Amino acid sequence: MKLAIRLFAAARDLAGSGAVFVELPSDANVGGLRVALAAQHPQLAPLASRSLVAVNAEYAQDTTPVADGDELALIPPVSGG
Amino acid sequence: MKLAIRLFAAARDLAGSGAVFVELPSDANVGGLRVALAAQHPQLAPLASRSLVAVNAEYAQDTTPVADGDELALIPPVSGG
Amino acid sequence: MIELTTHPIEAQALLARAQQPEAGAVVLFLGTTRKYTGDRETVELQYEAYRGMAERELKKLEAEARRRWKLVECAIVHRLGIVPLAEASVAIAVSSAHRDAAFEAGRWLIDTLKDSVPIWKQERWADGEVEWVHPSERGRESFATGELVLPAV
Amino acid sequence: MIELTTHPIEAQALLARAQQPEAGAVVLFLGTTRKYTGDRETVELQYEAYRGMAERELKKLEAEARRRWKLVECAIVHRLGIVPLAEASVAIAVSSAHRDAAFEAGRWLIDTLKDSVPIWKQERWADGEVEWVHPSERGRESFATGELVLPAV
Repeated sequence: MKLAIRLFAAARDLAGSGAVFVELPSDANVGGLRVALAAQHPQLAPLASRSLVAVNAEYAQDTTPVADGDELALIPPVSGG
Repeated sequence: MKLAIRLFAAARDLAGSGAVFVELPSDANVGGLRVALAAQHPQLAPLASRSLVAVNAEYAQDTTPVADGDELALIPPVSGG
Repeated sequence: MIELTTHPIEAQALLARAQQPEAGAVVLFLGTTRKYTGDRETVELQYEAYRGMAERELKKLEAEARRRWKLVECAIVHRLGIVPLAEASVAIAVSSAHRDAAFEAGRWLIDTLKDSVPIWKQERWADGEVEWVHPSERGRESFATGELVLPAV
Repeated sequence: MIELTTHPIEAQALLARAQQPEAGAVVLFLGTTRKYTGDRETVELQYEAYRGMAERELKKLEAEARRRWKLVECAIVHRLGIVPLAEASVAIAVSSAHRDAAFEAGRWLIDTLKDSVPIWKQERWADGEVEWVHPSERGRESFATGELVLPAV
């Protein structure tokens, strides 16, 4: 399956876009998503390794499954406040 | 010597006045002032025992001397804020 | 900046003073007239000060806070006279480069003000009673033992 | 109450919300754009959010603060877009019957917001550099170990 991942802040700047697509097997989880993202978009790899992933606007763990239709986002270390 | 002591809050209400006079020997200190105040104005005695004394707008100790012309005040436990 | 005033405290003006370009954090504390103390209802509060001494003590508080923390602004305003429900009797506005100093100084200032500044509160209860508040065994003993942070005599 | 806004934060309106008759203490925290970081000069900051998620996280913060402390009001507002020098990027207004809760909740809310809410700051330095701020080894390790107070996944 082909899933979009939303990007913010430095990740968006690195990709030149507010989202990128990744190809994933249908039984993927967040850990697999991280590997695929770094492989398919190597310019994001360094920041992605320091980032969290949100699935449907909730912080997810590497074991969290991802499915077609999920809203996915890469969350670099936050700096609000 | 005869000195005025300023009164505030419940002390003022108890005395019915913003100040009372006390007769003191000329070498008096704050401790002597407390004793004289309680003896000469017994309605103030209970609150005075819980109060501080200020000499010239500074908190004073019982050993602080008092002299004619000093600005004296009885400072009941404060409750600002 | 310190001030005693019989008018409503203008919090917005204190914030404007505190929001300087050198600051990154502002903490404003307001002590406000609370309606209920347990089941008992307050109609309003009245505050009285030994004004000249209270101003001196407030200036000492500002100076001591500025000595303990690096502050951009440190403003303490106490209202006197009647303070209606929900209005502020005291406002403390502090700003600093980082938030630790502003939070710590704000908390220290209100705690110390309540222990050392000659201002008194009168409760005006809904049941008609009028009562000067003269705390407390804790405060009393602290005065006696010198445990309180009182300005040096 | 939580809000994300691209307009200047109206602190006075937050204070009006917080000053309820049931409260005796109000703490307002403002995080403001600071001009100097060491010797380096900031022209302005820009903030970006993952808006839908940031709103959810802010609501969780309010709910958790209200669970931990008895609060009368708990308002969190974060500004997005450009925030000029001395203006507030974030405002937290909490009120409670007594001041302990307001101070503790205010401090906890800003600390936790900075760790958990998906909002990012871009420094716009006077030397022309533009830089997203993505802290930090501390924050990073906290995420990894779960030491941070993150909402349960």
